[in-house]
Amino acid sequence: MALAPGSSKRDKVNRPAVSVPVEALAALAPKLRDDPALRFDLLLDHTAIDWIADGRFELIYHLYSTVHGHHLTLTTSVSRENPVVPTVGAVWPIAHWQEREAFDLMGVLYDGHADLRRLFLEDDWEGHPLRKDYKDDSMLGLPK
Amino acid sequence: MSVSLRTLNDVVRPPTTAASALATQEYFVNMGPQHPIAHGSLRLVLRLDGETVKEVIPVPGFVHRGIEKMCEHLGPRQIVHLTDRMDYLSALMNNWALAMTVERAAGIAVNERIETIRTLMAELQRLQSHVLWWGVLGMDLGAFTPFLYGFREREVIGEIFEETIGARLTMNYIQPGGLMYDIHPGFARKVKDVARYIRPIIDEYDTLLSGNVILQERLRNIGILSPEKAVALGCTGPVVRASGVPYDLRKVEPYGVYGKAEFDVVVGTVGDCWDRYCVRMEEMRQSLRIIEQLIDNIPEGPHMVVKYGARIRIPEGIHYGQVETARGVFGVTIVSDGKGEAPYRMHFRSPSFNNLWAVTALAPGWRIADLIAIQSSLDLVIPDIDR
Amino acid sequence: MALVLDRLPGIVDRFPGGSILVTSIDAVINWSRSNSLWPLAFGTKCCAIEMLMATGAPHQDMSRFGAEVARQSPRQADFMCIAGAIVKKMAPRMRMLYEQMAEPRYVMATGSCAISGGPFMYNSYTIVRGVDEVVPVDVYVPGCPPRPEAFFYGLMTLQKMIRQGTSIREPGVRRKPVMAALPQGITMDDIQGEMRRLLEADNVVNVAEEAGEKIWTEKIRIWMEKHLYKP
Amino acid sequence: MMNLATITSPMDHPYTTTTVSDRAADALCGNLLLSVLYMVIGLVAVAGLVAGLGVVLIYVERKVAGHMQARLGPMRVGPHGIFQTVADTLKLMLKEDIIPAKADKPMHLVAPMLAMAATILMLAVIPYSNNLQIVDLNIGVLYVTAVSGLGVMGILLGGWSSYNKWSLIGAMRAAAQIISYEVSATLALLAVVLFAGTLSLAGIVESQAAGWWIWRAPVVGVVAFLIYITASTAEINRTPFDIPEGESELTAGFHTEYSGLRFSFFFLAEFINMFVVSALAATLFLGGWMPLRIGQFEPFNSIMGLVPPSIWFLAKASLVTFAIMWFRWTFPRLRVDQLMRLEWKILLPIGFVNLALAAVAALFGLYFFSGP
Repeated sequence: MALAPGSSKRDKVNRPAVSVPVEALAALAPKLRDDPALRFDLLLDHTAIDWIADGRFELIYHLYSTVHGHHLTLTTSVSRENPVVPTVGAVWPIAHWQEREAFDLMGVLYDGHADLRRLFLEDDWEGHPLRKDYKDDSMLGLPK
Repeated sequence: MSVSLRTLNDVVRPPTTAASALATQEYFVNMGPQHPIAHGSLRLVLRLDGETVKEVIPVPGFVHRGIEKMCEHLGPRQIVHLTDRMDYLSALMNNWALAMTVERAAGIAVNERIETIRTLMAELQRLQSHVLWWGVLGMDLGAFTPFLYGFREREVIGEIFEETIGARLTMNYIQPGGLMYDIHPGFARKVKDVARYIRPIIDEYDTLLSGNVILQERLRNIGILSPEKAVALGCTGPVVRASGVPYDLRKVEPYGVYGKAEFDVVVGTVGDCWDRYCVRMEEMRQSLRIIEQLIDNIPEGPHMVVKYGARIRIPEGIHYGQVETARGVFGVTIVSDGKGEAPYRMHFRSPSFNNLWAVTALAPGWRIADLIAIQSSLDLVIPDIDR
Repeated sequence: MALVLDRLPGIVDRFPGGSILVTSIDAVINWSRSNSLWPLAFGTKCCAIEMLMATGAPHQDMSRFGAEVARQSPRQADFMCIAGAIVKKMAPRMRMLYEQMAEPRYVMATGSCAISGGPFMYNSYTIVRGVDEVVPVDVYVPGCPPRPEAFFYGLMTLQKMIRQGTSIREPGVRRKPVMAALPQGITMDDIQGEMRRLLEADNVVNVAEEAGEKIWTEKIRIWMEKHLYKP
Repeated sequence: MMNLATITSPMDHPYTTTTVSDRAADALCGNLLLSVLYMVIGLVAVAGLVAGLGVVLIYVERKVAGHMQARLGPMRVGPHGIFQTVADTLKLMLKEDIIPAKADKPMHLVAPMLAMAATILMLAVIPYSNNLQIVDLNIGVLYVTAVSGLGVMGILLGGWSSYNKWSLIGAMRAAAQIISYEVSATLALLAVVLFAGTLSLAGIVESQAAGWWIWRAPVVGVVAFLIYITASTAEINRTPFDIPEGESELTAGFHTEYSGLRFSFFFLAEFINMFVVSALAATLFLGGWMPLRIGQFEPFNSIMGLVPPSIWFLAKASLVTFAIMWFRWTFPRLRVDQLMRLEWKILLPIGFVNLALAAVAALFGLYFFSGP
């Protein structure tokens, strides 16, 4: 908590979880990795949730320390209108591709990402399919 | 703010002309999506200088079916069958990851019998997956015969699944709250027979392929992945263990009945392709060890603790669960808004997706043939990358 | 070689008894073609393990049929075994591979993903619901994934079809597809028609409306036109 | 046929090689019609031999592979699938022949012919039996090494003209590999030439009447044989040296863009090359059509002499062919730089030393069964 001002405990997560403001993320990430007491060196997973009712994206970083063997779930929120987040690719290189996936499917923009392009879909795909308001004529709903 | 979007065309720049008469010109080559090394459909754009690989640009997505979107419309029981179709070689372990996460979220306590059978099945599948990997590695390196030998043993293990589950590949067996079917009375005897059969077979594999000079030349000191790099690149499973990081969920945070079984975490020392090969070979033996310990004392009890067809409500919040599949950590993130059965958002952390990117760090500087060895030693399943 | 054969009936039919010659040559040609089916392994997903690998393995042994010579180059393959889901990104590539194959070429769609989209039919934004919207399919082998036995039944159905058919075909003209695991004579059209009738009769769902007047077919067509590589 | 026991000296040797070309030449002096007949017979025989050999070898390869891999191999077409390759050949002949739009058309058409021609030309000089040889050149060994180099032209042209990067990589690999390994193969052949004192293949076979060079020449014979087998396995692109068409790396290598008949030419050439290599190994090291003889142990020798020479030749060639097939289904593939290292740093030095030793041995007559 002391590492990032404005952070708070994220409730309703089945693991230790902290919610930080998006501005603090870039400074916090290297500390999480390098602090001798923390040493979160493995970014297990990164993804985004589209809370369309609140008008925000919630980003999740599942961290793990292979040194100490503890977990942390880091979350942060950005607005849906301007979803720009600093990249953590410099701290955890795997974030490079996990962020590309989140960009491709959710449309989160990563500031400072060197190679931000579509990962799974074609470059000329329209829209970001995992957003809740995504519409595609070729999608077929389940029959009632 | 400096967010610049790029396309593949920006990355694959046309080759520049040679700087001098003696310099060689680089060129781009597409490996895949339909290429024998792809093991499915993965596209690797290679920047080559003669035979030497300068850069690898993986382009996944040729089997991206949008499973995560589909999950937002399905209940937990229905999602189980989609997890089969990601890493189909670890189908049971994927089932388990989802079942475990749902159970922990919904507060369902499963009995010892279910956990033991799950563990047994998972280990059998790990064995099957590694056997298949061994064969495919042989084929990738040009020895076709190991491929067929590997499949011979895969069928032997597959018979157990067929008898118990009825499916050969997509199992849909481990359900939230228990198992689809109970095991049959001859299960224990059958598994013991297979374990007794497989053990000398793994030694036979060693004599057939491991001792071969050409194989060792092709694998030793190729694609060395240091422990720091492996962790930074998010590698898990045998890949990170071969680099010397003893990160095995079965030991680190035991689930199922792994806590009761005695087995060793196999770690490598160098982190090259040969270590990844040896780690998997030894893991087969460790899997056999676990199976042999557990098979004799499967406790009694029902095979399903939740009434079949009952709705499983996942409480509001973010639920994360993970298991160790044959390829690494398979994580499930269920985001529930507390309304209805279908999750609000579902995300899978697939081991192949995270292991794939090691290729971009390992292959540059090596030859095309080494790229094949490196990719084969990572043991990728493409639908697991694409989801 | 193929060029000469295409003109063969025109020359021979003028002579009395010419058809006997053509039929007996046909028999030999069909025998050779049906017994030498080299697959182009087009595996994308789980079916690839069962269809292209397990069938070649000792337990099932595809080599008994002479079909173990899996070619990686489409130029040398005889039939394309589509094993697994085809998504929009893959569809143009698959079409291209099909067009690179040399005549006579056959297509076998194995697994429900290839036949109809299978488990990914609904709510998927990338799936191609049936590869027959992209390439003409000769044999369908249903299953998820089909057992190797089903694959062999499909292979033998293909052999039977080749033997019954004439080797001299109009380009672009295809037989009605045959479902491998169904009795002879029942085609996909029958099944689709029956499904449509059933669903409409039950009034559970209006298929045409639900499917947006088959809008995805049109979508795929547009997608293919946009993305297919044209030399 | 005379009894072998009556041989007294190499001079009144019972085997007199009369080649097909000799007979044709003889006939040409006398009867024109007869000479034409001989030529037609020769042509038909070569065509039949090539087609038959290819079909049989491919069938055998698939069966051998099948049984080594715990399966059966072709079973459906004819009893035990013996007509499988017939069906394959027919089908390949009737398949559409595609020339890629951007391919270099003339070269694309010529390449498979060239590969095939090189192979067929090699068949001409092999002595199949004491009285069956197409032509007995007095520079037979030189001819073989020269003509086998033609095959690489076909591969190089095929890969170059296909307008496909994988084909080109495959062709470049093939060129580098074949040219390198030809050196070692030739060095191994030279050791035998030193002992036999002739370049004629028939002459080399006859020089082995007292014992095959593989063991008659002390140690150097075995070494030369091993070098020859290794180098020629590389020359014909078989596993573990099949990098030019390594399936998991280059899709199909230099013949990626070939279909139908032209592909079958490459396919056939590979298999007949395998036979040619085996036949040459049998001719040069294993006594060709000479029966197995043990020094002066006459009872044994006379029993061995009852077996017809052509059977001896076939048996030896088949044995070597089987060994090469065995390699294929056992070994992984070498990497391209390892391949070059094996040739230039291991095989070539050994080859040179071996040749020098062979020269010494031949000079001082240091070989077993030096003849009565």
